[in-house]
Amino acid sequence: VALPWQTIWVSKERRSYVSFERTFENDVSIVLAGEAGQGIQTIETILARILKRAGLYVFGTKEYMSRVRGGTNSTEIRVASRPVTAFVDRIDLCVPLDDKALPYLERRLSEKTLIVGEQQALKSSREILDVPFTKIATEIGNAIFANTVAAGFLAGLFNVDAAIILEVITRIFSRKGDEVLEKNRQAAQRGIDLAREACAKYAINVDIRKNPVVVGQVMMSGHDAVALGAAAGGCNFVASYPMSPSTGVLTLLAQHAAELGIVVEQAEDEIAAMNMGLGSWYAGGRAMVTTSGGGFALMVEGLSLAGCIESPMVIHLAQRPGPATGLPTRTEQGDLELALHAGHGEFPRIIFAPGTLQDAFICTAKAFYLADKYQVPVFILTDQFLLDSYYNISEFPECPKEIEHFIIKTTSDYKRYARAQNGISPRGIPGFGEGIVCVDSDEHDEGGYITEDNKVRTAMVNKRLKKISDLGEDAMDLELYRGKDFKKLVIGWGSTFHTILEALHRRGKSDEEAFLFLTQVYPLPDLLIDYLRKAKKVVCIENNATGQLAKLIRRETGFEVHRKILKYSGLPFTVEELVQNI
Amino acid sequence: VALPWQTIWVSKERRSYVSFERTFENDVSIVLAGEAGQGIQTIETILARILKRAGLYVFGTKEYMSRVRGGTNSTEIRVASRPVTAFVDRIDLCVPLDDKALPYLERRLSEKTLIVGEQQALKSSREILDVPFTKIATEIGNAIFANTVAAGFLAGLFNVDAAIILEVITRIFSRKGDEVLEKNRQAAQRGIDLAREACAKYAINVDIRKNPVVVGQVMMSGHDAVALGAAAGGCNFVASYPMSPSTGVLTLLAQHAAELGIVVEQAEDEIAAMNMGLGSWYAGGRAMVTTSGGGFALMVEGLSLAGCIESPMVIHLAQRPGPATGLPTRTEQGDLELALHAGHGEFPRIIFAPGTLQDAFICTAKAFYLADKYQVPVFILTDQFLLDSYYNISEFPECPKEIEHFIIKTTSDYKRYARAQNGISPRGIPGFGEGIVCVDSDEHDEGGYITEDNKVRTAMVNKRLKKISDLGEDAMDLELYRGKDFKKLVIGWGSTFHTILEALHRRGKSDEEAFLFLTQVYPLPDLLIDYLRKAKKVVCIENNATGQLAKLIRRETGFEVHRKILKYSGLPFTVEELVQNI
Amino acid sequence: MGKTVFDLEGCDIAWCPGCGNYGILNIMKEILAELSADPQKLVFVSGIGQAAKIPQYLKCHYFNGLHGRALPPAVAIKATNPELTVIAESGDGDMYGEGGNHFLHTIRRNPDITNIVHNNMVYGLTKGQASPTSEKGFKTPVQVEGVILEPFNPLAVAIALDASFVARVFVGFRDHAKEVIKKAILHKGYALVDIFQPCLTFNKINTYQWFREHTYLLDASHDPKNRTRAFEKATETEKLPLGIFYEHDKPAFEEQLPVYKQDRTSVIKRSFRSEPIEILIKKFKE
Amino acid sequence: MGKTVFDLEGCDIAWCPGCGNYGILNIMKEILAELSADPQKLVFVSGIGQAAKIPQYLKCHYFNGLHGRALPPAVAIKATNPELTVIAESGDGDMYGEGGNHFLHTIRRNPDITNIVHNNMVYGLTKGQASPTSEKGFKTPVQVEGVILEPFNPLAVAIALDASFVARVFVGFRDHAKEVIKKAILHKGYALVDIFQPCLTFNKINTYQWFREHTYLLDASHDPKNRTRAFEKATETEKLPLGIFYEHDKPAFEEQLPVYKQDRTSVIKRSFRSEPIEILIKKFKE
Ligand SMILES: Cc1ncc(C[n+]2csc(CCOP(=O)(O)OP(=O)(O)O)c2C)c(N)n1
Ligand SMILES: Cc1ncc(C[n+]2csc(CCOP(=O)(O)OP(=O)(O)O)c2C)c(N)n1
Ligand code: SF4
Ligand code: SF4
Ligand SMILES: [Mg+2]
Ligand SMILES: [Mg+2]
Repeated sequence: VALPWQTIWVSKERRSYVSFERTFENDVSIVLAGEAGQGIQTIETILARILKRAGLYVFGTKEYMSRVRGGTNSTEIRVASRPVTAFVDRIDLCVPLDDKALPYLERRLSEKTLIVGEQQALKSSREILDVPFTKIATEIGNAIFANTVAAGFLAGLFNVDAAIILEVITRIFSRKGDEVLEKNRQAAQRGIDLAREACAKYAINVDIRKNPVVVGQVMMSGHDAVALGAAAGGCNFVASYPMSPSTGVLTLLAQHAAELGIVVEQAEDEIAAMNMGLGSWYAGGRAMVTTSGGGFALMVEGLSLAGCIESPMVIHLAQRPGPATGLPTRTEQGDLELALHAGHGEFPRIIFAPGTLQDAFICTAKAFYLADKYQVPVFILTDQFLLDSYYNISEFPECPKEIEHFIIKTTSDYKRYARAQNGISPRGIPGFGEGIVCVDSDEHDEGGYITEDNKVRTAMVNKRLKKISDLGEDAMDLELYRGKDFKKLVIGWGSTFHTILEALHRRGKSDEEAFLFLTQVYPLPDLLIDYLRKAKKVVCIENNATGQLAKLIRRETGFEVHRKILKYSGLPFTVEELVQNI
Repeated sequence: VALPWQTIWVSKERRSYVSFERTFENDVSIVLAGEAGQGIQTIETILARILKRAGLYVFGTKEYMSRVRGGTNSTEIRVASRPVTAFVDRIDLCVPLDDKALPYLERRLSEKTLIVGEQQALKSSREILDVPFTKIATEIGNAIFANTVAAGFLAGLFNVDAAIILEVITRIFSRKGDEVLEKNRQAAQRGIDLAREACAKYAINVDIRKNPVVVGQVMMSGHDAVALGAAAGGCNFVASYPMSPSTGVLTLLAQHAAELGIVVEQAEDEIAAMNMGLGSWYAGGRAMVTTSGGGFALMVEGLSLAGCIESPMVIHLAQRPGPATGLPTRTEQGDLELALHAGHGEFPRIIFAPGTLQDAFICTAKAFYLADKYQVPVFILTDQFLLDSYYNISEFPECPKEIEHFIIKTTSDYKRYARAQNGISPRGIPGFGEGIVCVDSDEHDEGGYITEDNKVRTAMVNKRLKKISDLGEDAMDLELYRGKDFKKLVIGWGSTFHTILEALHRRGKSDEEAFLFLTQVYPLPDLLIDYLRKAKKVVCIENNATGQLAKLIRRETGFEVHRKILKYSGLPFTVEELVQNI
Repeated sequence: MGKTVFDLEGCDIAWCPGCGNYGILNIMKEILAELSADPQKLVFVSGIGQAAKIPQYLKCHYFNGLHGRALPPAVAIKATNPELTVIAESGDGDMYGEGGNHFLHTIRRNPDITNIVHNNMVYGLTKGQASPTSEKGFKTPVQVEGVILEPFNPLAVAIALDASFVARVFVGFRDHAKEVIKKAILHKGYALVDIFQPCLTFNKINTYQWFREHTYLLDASHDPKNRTRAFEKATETEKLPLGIFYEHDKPAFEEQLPVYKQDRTSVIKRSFRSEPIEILIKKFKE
Repeated sequence: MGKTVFDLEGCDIAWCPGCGNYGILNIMKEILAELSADPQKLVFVSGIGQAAKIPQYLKCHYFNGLHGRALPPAVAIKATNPELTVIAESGDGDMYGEGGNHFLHTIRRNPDITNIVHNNMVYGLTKGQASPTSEKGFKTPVQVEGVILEPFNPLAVAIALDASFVARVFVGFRDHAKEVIKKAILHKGYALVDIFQPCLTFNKINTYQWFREHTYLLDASHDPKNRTRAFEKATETEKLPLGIFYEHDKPAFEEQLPVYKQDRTSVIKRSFRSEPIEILIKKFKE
């Protein structure tokens, strides 16, 4: 059967545009920092949209505390003349919103950093380009407009046309009524004027070439990419329980439930969510759960049920640092082994760990296809860093026009677990056809009825384990970047993708060093071992403490990576530290 | 600190008595089969106690369906002049209790099998030594006495003195009142008389030397050994939810809760059980949960909590075939990987998989000691086969007279997670000392308070992971059996121990073949790799479908075993199939 | 009993002879036949336990899931395909013990499903431990000195949660039980029927005889619209009332879901449309 | 408020300015001081959420466990060392949502602990989704068209389970709240206090003002021994009554446990004895 939408899975060229040669002028990193609820997010949203609209490449990511007000959070926005997609340590333009922000960012500030803010509030001895955002806002009528003043100011520094800035401001605030809109336009204009003034006065020169192709590009976050990927995979049922950093996906789908045709339900707990998901697939739905490690821990029994009844299931597992509650709003790649082994008893599963936003979209959509086709649970393993990052995407994958289903119309002699060469019995659903559809968490015979026959048992185990022994065309390929004649091979999976790639580019040893990226973490691609053997030195980079992928690779191939670069502080790798450590 | 009871962990000689050279006469396998609730268990209990009392070595095990009445179950009792501890396929004496029993056992019957039963009820064309148990029982007054008649008869076949038989009958039935006792004595006597008659008439000759040392030996099941091991480990809190095959441990401890000083509570679900256990350790208790795979799946989040708050925990994980409900009353070694990786985030654990009843006792007791000392969760991985098997034990480990505690009296500046060289901070409990004891599922500082400081986070991860990096003396050694100059090395873990060992004995190639047994499955013993490398051929035997230990070995050492012998029908290995397949 | 389309030929029933479950099985088959339920549109959802085996012995679609987890799939099946009739049936341990949280929150949702609970006041399949409904003092191998927990009162809790249909029957009062269960199935919204079901093997206290002596039928004077009265009846312990305690109308869960508010077509009957997704993607270009 | 031994110096409180949690924190410190509670014998147990952070801001022993799982460790702590005073305190989502099953069965046990629930009718920490107590129609980023589930009624459910102490207060009525919580702590057995606690950030409906207008204090005419009356009061919705709804004596869980029936010494104070184990082992020799 031809899958019109399969074309979107292919093409490794989609990342070839990523090139990191640049001068300081072409790549500026802005960091906003302040208390939760103080307005970082408002400034960020306005600013990022303006910059993209102006034709600048934008990447944003944030790190924040598990609290609603107070504390200290920060957001990085990288602005460049070429695609930027990775987190850097360096701060070019620092915008502290309170007096705790500068001490907090201390380590990341250099002599080149330009600090912009309200001198008085900052109580710092550093040189600060004093811009009285709040004072101006109050003049306009309310301190609340300070965020717009700031956004206007920052956009002004980047030489964005006032018209563009006001266009975006209008788009954002038009729903809020004429007065609010008008005030915000004023605020933005005041910010722009201040910026022009400052640039002139202090000879501040931000020189980044603008590129008209950026203007019409998609700019979205990992949350958006996963949620839209689910929709594109034909998802029509989501049951979940809120948990950072997985909630964004639930929220986006809830917001569009009616138009997308999705039953969205906040379950009483994660156990219910998982079991609801299985019920939905049983009835013919295409269900997903979105959760984090602790919530997924509660779904482990349900996962085993999926294994036993051979139900498709899609699990978005948004990782955060554990164990237990850990660091709710931070990032880590600590749950690969859990995803791999969750569930009592033995049954197959597929695990994807997208590294880019395109991949997040594609993997999630594809997860539904594979879950349905192979009747197995499929994981999308993301993490806070991937989900909370956004950037503009040169070629956003096309949404499939059609979806291939693997549900059959049953005949009256239908048996849910009929013997099948490849282990995959045709899947019927109640009410579609003449047959009855019986699924059982006990070991069962072909008809789905309880059995204790040990021959049937053995056959059923074999059948289940066989299902993904050949994914064939459906497998996600390994991706090799840079020199084919590498000596050093760097391996990565999931959200570290862009950071590793940029670090390797910066190191510049393109002939000696290559990057092998795994989107499909399990089953491990067959070709993997050939690459590993070819390298003189294999370095595995993981955002966890024990090197879970490295362990998996050794288990499956016997190959022990030569070095692991691990980080488990709750923060993602920065390009700089990888440049240094690889 | 000297541990007076540590002596019980040592001594590999404890198994040296196991020798499997024997003639048919010295080793008889009785199999009782019939419906659930038909009396197999009554006959078995009486018979096994009589035989042991008479000085015969006894091993018993059963396989049964997940139902309370009906179906077909069977029990094997091996009776020998030397220790027997493993499951054989062969049936010497077959006692079918209904007409489904013989067809059910068909495959295991040979020409040598003597079938004893009530001809009429069995509706079989086979030659059956017809003994009208029920008729005689009815003569005595009630069909219910048929079981005692049968037990008396079988004991009679083994030439057990009538006095011994009646002594045991009296011990068993004396609580039931004089009349019941008297009737049972009559029933037994009638059985004995019939046996004498039959032996004389048909020249049936069961010739097994009796050994007076057996008489006073302990005979218990895996359930008993684990439960008593818990008591010997100082367990004083058990919260669990019933689940086959783990319930026996809960039941035994509940039965003796008052005298053993144990809080025993049936929790509302396994989540509660696990979290109760952690609460109890926090308050100074020594808690255990007993569960099976599906129940443990629900404890996965709680396990991660143990990891985070560095709580000791003892988990008896009684395996049964999965996934999901699977085969509730059958056996499998399918949850090693789950035990190994359960819990989101990264934290250490210890996993024991006892192979003998002595080990089951020792490991369970030791689990409390290690959990307390290292502040980690410790697993005892058993399965239905180990738990439902019993035999007489020549040297039952001594119960410790004292228990070493690792709880400190706190001072007012007490910090629960104070920095410590080996990662293990002294553990205080509320109400003992001046300090306050704060534990938190969020990442925390030394005092136990929430922190998001990424340096503290990294230090805490390191601290947690360090704890079991050196178990030193406390580690359970590898055990090597038979030829030191082996070419073929057979590896096993858990309940397969006796079956593998007997199979190797029967194969007789003691110079070429050796058996390496792991009681401590994780962390893998350091010496393991040396043994593996020494062998020409390494064969891993596991009662599961994917070779989970083999995978773990490869992950940890890179070594790939040459062959796996796997069984996952829900039944344990038999000696015969291993003799053939090794 | 005559033959019904729900009879399943040649199945080996795993219950003990005389178990109350047989009576429930027969009642269910008869009711479904009498209601002319379409077997193609009928789904049983159960958990694990003796009671939970019931769908194995009926000719019907079933989802025999995990212990304690019958309700979440039942809710999801109904929401995914509202054309199906969904019966979630299991034991007291399953529904009120392991599954207690789903019991609470499913009632709050009020999906149009029927929830039938075989209440034998014991864990049958695992051989006789106390269940949430076991009476105080009930001795078991685990509750050696007798149960010390307050028995769970499913009716009172359901009424406290404002369930739209709350009833109790005794399998031994066959006609009454049939009548009530029929109404429960016909009721639009969540309907709870707690069925007293003697377990011959593990509950020697709450026998057929005991239930006959310790229950009575609610009469016409009981107004099932009155929540406080219903609660009062539900908390009686001297003799346990049987019948419909509480019944009222409220919109079903499925009807209120945003996805079904404008368009009643089940989500599985809707064909995939890329436009709304493309429109959303387009928004991210702004 | 004066200083108390429970004040924790220099802690950085993560709540939003104006949050109702501050009021509860102060009330708790005062009550504990007024009751001369021994800080060495006092343990707070909480789950995860904004409310659940409360023990972090008090000088006390605490077990800050998993989301939804405060009650099981609380029960176990009390049973392991009955000399401790145990307060299980958390949010509405934690106790009634994720932790619903423990809520049910802990009440059935009647351990001598106090269960305090900060009820802000919303999930605060995860930024504003509906909680089980959110009112119908309450709009959130997930419940986009408003909540469609019946709000969970913790009081009615607790009364249905025959909880031995059931109360509700509003943090804004400080003196009343203090008086009731004090009684709850002094009550022997399980005591539930549901506290209305405005969440300024995510619940713009149920504000201080709203609670003031929509609540009233139960007066002396209410007889807290009358279960049906208590239930009736608990199901009032026009205006929400505050006070002690239901209160009666029954033996606590710990007292009835076989291990404590003969010997009241906490299990942790008993020294290990090998004899009973040896006796048991000996039985296996017969
Ligand atoms: C997670 C989990 N825990 C425990 C079990 C074991 N188990 C199976 S049935 C059952 C209780 C059955 O009691 P009930 O629901 O009252 O049904 P009954 O057998 O009495 O009809 C239990 C505890 C299980 N299958 N899964
Ligand atoms: C197993 C699990 N699921 C989800 C979460 C995420 N989570 C943390 S707090 C919370 C809800 C908090 O609501 P509530 O208990 O009402 O407390 P509040 O913040 O409103 O005080 C959730 C869903 C979690 N920590 N663990
Ligand atoms: S154990 Fe009880 S409930 Fe189960 S089948 Fe037997 S009589 Fe029925
Ligand atoms: S979010 Fe609400 S509950 Fe949480 S601290 Fe802020 S005001 Fe309080
Ligand atoms: Mg039951
Ligand atoms: Mg809340």
